[in-house]
Amino acid sequence: MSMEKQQETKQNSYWKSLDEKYQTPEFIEQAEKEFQTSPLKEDDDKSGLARRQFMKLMGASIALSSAACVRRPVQKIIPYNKRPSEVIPGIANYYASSVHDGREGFAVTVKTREGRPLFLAGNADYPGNAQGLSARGTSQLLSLYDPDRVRTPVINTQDPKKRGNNLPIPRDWESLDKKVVAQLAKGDIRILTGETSSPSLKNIMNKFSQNLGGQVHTWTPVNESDVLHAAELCFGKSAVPKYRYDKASMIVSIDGDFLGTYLNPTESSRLFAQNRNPDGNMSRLVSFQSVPSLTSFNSDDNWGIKPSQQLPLVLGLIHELAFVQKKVSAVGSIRSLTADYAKIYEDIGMTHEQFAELASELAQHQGDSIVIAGGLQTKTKDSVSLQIAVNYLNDLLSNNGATIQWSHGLNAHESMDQDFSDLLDAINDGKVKTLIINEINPMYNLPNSTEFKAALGKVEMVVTTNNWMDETANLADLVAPAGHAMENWGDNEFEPGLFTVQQPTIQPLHNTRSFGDSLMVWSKGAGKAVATEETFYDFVKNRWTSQLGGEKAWIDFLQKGFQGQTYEGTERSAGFNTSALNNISVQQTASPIELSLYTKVGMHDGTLANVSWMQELPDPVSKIVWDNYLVIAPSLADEKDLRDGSMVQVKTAQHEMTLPVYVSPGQNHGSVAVAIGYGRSKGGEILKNVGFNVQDFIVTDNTVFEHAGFAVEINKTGETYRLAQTQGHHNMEGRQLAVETTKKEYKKTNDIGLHKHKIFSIWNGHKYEGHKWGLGVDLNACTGCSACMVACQSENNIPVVGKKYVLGGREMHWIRIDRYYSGDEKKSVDAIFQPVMCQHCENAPCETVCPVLATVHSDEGLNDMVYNRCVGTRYCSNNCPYKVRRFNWFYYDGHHRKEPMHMALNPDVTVRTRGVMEKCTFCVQRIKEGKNAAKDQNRPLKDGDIKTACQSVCPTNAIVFGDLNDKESKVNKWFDSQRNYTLLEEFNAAPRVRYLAKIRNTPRELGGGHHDNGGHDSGHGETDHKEGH
Amino acid sequence: MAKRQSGVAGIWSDDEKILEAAAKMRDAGYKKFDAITPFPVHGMEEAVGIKRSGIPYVTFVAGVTGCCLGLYMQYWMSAVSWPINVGGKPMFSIPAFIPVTFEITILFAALFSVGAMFFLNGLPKVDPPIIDPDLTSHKFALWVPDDEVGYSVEKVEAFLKELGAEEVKRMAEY
Amino acid sequence: MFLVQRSLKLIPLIIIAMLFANCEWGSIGYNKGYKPDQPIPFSHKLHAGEYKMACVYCHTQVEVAKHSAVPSLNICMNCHQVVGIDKEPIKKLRQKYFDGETVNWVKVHMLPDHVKFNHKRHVHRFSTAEDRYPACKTCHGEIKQMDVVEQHSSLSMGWCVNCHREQEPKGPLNCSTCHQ
Amino acid sequence: MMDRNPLILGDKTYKDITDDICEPLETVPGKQWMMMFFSAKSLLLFYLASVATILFTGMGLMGTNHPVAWGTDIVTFVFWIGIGHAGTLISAVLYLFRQKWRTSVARSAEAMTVFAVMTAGIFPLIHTGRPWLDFWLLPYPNQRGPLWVNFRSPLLWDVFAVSTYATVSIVFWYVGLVPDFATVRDRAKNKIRKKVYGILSLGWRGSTRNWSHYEMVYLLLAGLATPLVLSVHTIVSFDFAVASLPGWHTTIFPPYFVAGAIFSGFGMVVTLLTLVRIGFPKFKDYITIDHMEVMNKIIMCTGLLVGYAYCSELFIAWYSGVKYEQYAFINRALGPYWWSYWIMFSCNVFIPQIFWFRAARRSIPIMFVISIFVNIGMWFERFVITVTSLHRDFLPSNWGMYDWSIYDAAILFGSFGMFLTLFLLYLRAFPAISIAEVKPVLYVGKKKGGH
Repeated sequence: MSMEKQQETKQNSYWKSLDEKYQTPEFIEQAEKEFQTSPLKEDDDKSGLARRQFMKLMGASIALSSAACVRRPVQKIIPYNKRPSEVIPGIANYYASSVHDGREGFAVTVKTREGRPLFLAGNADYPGNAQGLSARGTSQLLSLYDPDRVRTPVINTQDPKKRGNNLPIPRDWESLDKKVVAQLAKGDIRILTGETSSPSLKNIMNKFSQNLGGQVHTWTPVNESDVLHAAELCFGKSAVPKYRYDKASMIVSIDGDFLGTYLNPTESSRLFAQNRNPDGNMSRLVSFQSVPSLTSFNSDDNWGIKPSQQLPLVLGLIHELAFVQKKVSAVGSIRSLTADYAKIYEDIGMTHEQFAELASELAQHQGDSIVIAGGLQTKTKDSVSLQIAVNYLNDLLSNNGATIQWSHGLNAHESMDQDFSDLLDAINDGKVKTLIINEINPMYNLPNSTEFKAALGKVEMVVTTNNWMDETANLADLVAPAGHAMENWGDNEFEPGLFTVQQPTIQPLHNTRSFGDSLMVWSKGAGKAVATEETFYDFVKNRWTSQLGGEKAWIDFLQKGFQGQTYEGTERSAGFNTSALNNISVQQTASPIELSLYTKVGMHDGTLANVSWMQELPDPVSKIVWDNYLVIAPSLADEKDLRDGSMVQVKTAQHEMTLPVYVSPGQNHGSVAVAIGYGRSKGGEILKNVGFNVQDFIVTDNTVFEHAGFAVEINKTGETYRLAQTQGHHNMEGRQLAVETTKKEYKKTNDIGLHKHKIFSIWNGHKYEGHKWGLGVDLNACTGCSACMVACQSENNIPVVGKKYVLGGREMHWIRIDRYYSGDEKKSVDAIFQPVMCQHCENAPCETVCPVLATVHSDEGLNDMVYNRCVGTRYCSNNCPYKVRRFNWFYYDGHHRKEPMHMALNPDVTVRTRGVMEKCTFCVQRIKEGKNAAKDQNRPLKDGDIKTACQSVCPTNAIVFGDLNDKESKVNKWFDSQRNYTLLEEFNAAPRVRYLAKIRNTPRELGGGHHDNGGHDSGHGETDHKEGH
Repeated sequence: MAKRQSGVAGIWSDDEKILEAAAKMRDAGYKKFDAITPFPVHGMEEAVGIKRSGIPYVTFVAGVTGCCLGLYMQYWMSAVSWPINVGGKPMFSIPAFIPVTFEITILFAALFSVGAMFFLNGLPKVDPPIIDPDLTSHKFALWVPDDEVGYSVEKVEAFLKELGAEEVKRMAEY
Repeated sequence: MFLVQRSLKLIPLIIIAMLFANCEWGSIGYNKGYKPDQPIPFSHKLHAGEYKMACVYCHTQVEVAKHSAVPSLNICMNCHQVVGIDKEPIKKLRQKYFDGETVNWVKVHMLPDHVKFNHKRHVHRFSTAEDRYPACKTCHGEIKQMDVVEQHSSLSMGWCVNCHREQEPKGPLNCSTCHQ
Repeated sequence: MMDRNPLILGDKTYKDITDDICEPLETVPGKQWMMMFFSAKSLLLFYLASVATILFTGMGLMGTNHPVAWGTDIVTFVFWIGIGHAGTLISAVLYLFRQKWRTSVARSAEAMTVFAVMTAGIFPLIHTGRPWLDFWLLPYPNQRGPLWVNFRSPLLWDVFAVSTYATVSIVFWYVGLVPDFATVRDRAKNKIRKKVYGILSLGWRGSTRNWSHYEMVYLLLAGLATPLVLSVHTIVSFDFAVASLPGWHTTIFPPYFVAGAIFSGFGMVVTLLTLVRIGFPKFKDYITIDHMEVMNKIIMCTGLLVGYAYCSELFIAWYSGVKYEQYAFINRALGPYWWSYWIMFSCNVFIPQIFWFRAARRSIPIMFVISIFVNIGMWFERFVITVTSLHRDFLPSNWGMYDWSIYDAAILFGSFGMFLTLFLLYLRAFPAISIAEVKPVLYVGKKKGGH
């Protein structure tokens, strides 16, 4: 392998040169061997049998080594040929970049070691997501290293008559390009692309279609067609607004799950949390949900509704506000419509007082409230009407322009179902000869009824850039893998005027080429070059150099990672066009039971289905992993005699299938829902046989594809199915665990109504003179988004165990998010999230019982876990009242890490072998790194120098870590807060983790309080799924 | 008692009779004779004239030693050699060290007692000569070694017969 | 006969005594004295000893990173572009370099993967920027006199810990100091 | 009462006793024994295969999981350790109390102790995640600093207690066997046999001086074994009582465990001795129905003690006012594992009450069945303590169920293979009744009664 040659050709960029040495897999391997030996070495032989052999040999070698001075096997050190100056083995480099998780775009900092990305966190300076990064964003890392990715360009050999029975043949780019170029000459080109926010790529795509005679269609399975249509009608401009939750004091969500899955949940969570300070300004969130979601669980009050009640509810609210309370003035013409729904509150179980109170609260907060609806759950027949009504309601409340920025909205929400339908029509009319599908998977995401497969058969050549041999790629003639975003150059504009750079942090692992590059090569081959530059990188760079004015500004852009600002001013009111109201019509008829499709926080539309972290991420709402299921209300379950895991026949007009049931409090009796994104059939090893494909329920006849409000029949089949749930019991049983109180109570008494215990010790205890680490968790800020879990998994090499073992109670997450319900589950419940990690107790019960001193205290108060000393008695786990310890029942990493997935392992954290206990270490490797950095710079450690992995991605800053001996540290202030409490204080393990109680901004009494100290027994025993086995 | 001697043995088949015989023998001034029985015959010790065994002293000393050693070992390992903060407990956590101290006490006492018994009884012996195989089953013997006071084979033989021995054996080595 | 019996009882005692006396505790099962042949017979005695090259000339990152790192080939080539190019081993080295390959050195000091040793910290503690050798010597021995590098210390945990205990300034004795 | 009934039936002489007891050692085993032996051995091989599979693949094959980190291994460990206690109790405690009837059953009970402790000892070893490193539990000088062990951990106490107990039990048993080995040696016709038993007997002679030291040591060992046997199960109970889990952290555990151990041990002794009586009809004269009756009385009595402990636990849980503790006990009785609690309660407390009837106490079939129930009940007692306490503890979010797998069943039943194989071999190789101890009580309760 000639390095010189490669250097010559690649000497085009400062950044790319970083990865010079990683051109070849051999080199990656070599670097691995030198610096991070264990997982690779021991994995020499991939088969399970060999692994067992290894154990035997290991046993033997122990015997030998104690007998005499036996030599160990020879290891090799393989130095660089020429070490790139930026790479110092053992020292991490950080790069600013950006990723899009399929729902939301993020500016990120990527940590790399020896040239391989290891950890993603939000770019703290970026005004959008800031440090926050969603679970899906973090897991982009694992998707980069996915062993099932397409590794070369592929030519499918297929019989045109029998599409689908094809054999992928790996080819080189030249032969693929030749085929494409020849085909492009025929014209009639269409590009079907997913949501893209890259101005450069858009530019290239548009030029490409202009130059070669084509058209670009933008479509993603989870899109905002309804919002765009409604905006067009209401404001004359198709746009998706940005909601400013930080400026809103009153938020009403009608299935708008802005904290979990709708629009930009991470940024929204951040903004939302900013205005939820119990000691200062605290907004109020009321949720009406047809599917329980993070938003409904974080709300101060919530009501279960049916999809068919969404629009009537908004109309009813308008009626109450404008015509009953007369707090706002609406156009009179609408009265005839709204009057029909004046009593909608009865249908959803509210009293008129409650409804009127809600309306008057909104009226009080004119200009600083938000009414939001959206997401798949609202895509009923009336979705556009709903959006118009919501827009109108916001307009009446003067929110448009104030808390809802229409002119400074969100980018990358441009795709429309109409656009796709247009494409489909064009294909069916025979107007499309070449179809280029860019990184979307319509074959999976569309129902059979769309007959997309048949349409593909009518296209002469289908080219796709998908990175997996997924459902769509299998039907394509050519697969031109575009590679992962972390391998490619690019730029993004997630918000108008706020640009981020996407710089690669690793050379492409496989023989892939970015979509931009492909378009440039093809257009050039066809003689109609879209750009003068050689590569897409040059194009991006030139574009930005000229835009920013010079090379230096470009380098600054790369270092900073973004350009521009978010809009902070107040917009002029958007000018609601009341004629849009004429488009409101209520077509959705109420049915006894209505089905909605929804997206889950982890799985979204299914694009990350092959990322095991996402499959094993407990859904924040249900805590179920590796599955989707029909969410039904407890009362419906009683009525139909269903329990978690009962199989039911679900029948709509469109489709019929059997699904397992999950009984969720907070669900309306007449509403059932099932998540999309599961039941994938092709595209990797992990996604196979996971969950159920429910895409066939979608109705694609309308302008906006219908996802919700289907009249549905549910019949018990009598079979059962095992759902793997990581939390088995959802009721606090009257214990003082996740503490909450109402704002009213808190303001009055200035405390959180904690039952305190007298605690004493018979001796003085150890002193911690130097550092004394502590961690605070603010339950009021935590939304349960689960980003911390994946960040922890990524940082600490935590294995994924699979559904079978989660069922057996063997999930490995070091930080888990406990979710408890309180209140009457048959009506509406309050949910509370509580992240629990190792509490690093000063009187650690686990340490006392370990016979071999494998877990002991450090002089900084850390509860050290020494994997190599552990013999695995598991006594520590028994004696841990928080049950935060995890045991390696098998040699997980030996099983699961296929090449190149082992490259995602953090070399600073030991990979645990089988038979040892592990747990949260407060990211001790980061503590040491922070202390080392301070020592190198000859300065004392500053508060904030050290951030744990969970803290570093938390969008709402719900976790803070620091030195308790530092009086000024933030964590010390939290520990002194009135809201602070210790989990199981009376146990006197003296944890170094403290929680800040949640404050609910609601006028009512809480359903099940911690402060009534017992008695509250709203049993949710029926859904003890984990226990059911 | 280790060295092998010649001597004379008389054999009985009834434990009560041999008990009487042994008493008479002692009364007759015999000092070093011994009884060989298949089971501990009640009263034989007095009859033969043996003092109470001294093993309890060994047991006591061993027990006390074990106790001190056990406690010291734990103290040294936990608080001196490498003091480690375990669960916020003092380095020298006396209550937690009691069980192991106790066990080591018992272990020392038991092993040293048995060791002392083996030592005092001269066990183990390799292939010792036997007077009669039935002496471990249903017969009883009085054994007079050659260093007995006023020992003479004939005299002892005669005396044993007089005492009612069913059989009298001369042993070259026992 | 009897003496034989008694001496039988001593056997276990003898075995235990032998265990203690035979091998020094720090070296059983460890690689002290390990001195493998290297693919290229690089001599520290020559480079560091006779030519008095500073350790950090080649081990460039030992002051800044936890790994000391075997130098990349371009560092060798700083001199061996011109020096000693007629010698067999150096020819081999140059061949490797120009072919874009590298040298597979045999690892002498092998720490298990669960031990995280930080060269930077130790180097700074035990030496000054002028001369790093005292720090190197502490663990690696008189490298300047070794033709072939051998493992000078046992590298057992006890060896590490005793230094942390006794050597001033004392090092931390937390488990997480080395295991994370 | 014991004086009225003879301890040994039939008109026996000392020689008859020797002949009777040595007979199994000197005859070719019958078909019945062979069949039992080979089934036990097959079970043992199955056990070894299961253990090997678990060792090579990982602890994950067993049912232990996140909340329930201790399962079948520990349950069965405590079960076997408990079984072991009756042997030492019969041989040591009853010796101290001068209970003469113990002589007929002491040997087998001690053998049972030794084998049960051996069987038990394997479980904590294979229950660890990395059994090949179990030797780290011993405080031996090492190259790690040296790094010692944590003497605060009940598991380490266990190491000392169980190994001391095993050592002392074996020594005690062996010391008792020495004169009997001499008997067998002297009867041996075969040279090899003579040699083997000669070595085992250590050259025992039987002089009064020997007997004098011997009896003193036996008394001392009995005196040492008695607190030891109590301490061992106390320390085993500390594994639970010292931990902080609701349902474990109780002061009643030491006496409760000891009572349970005696209870289960006698259950097992009765099971085995009824089988011995069937297998070796001649032993019926030595292990008489009176012996069995006495043991049944002890079972009934300790059953009541255990029942008292169960009730006391419930009462204290309620009285403590600690909601975690209260919940733990409500959960035991009414939670998802209610069945195990009620199996435990009925097998251990209710069923043995049949022994209030003299006819039941003296009926071999009834006592056999009940002793089996007692063993089942006692296994479930440990299951209840271990699993139901762990499966629902402080934070409801962690609650879960034990994930019972076929490997749990395999090693539970397989361990009986090991125990029975050893016991059956013992019956053929060792005098199953103490010859030297039985002879002095030959005339107890008989007319000739000279003692």
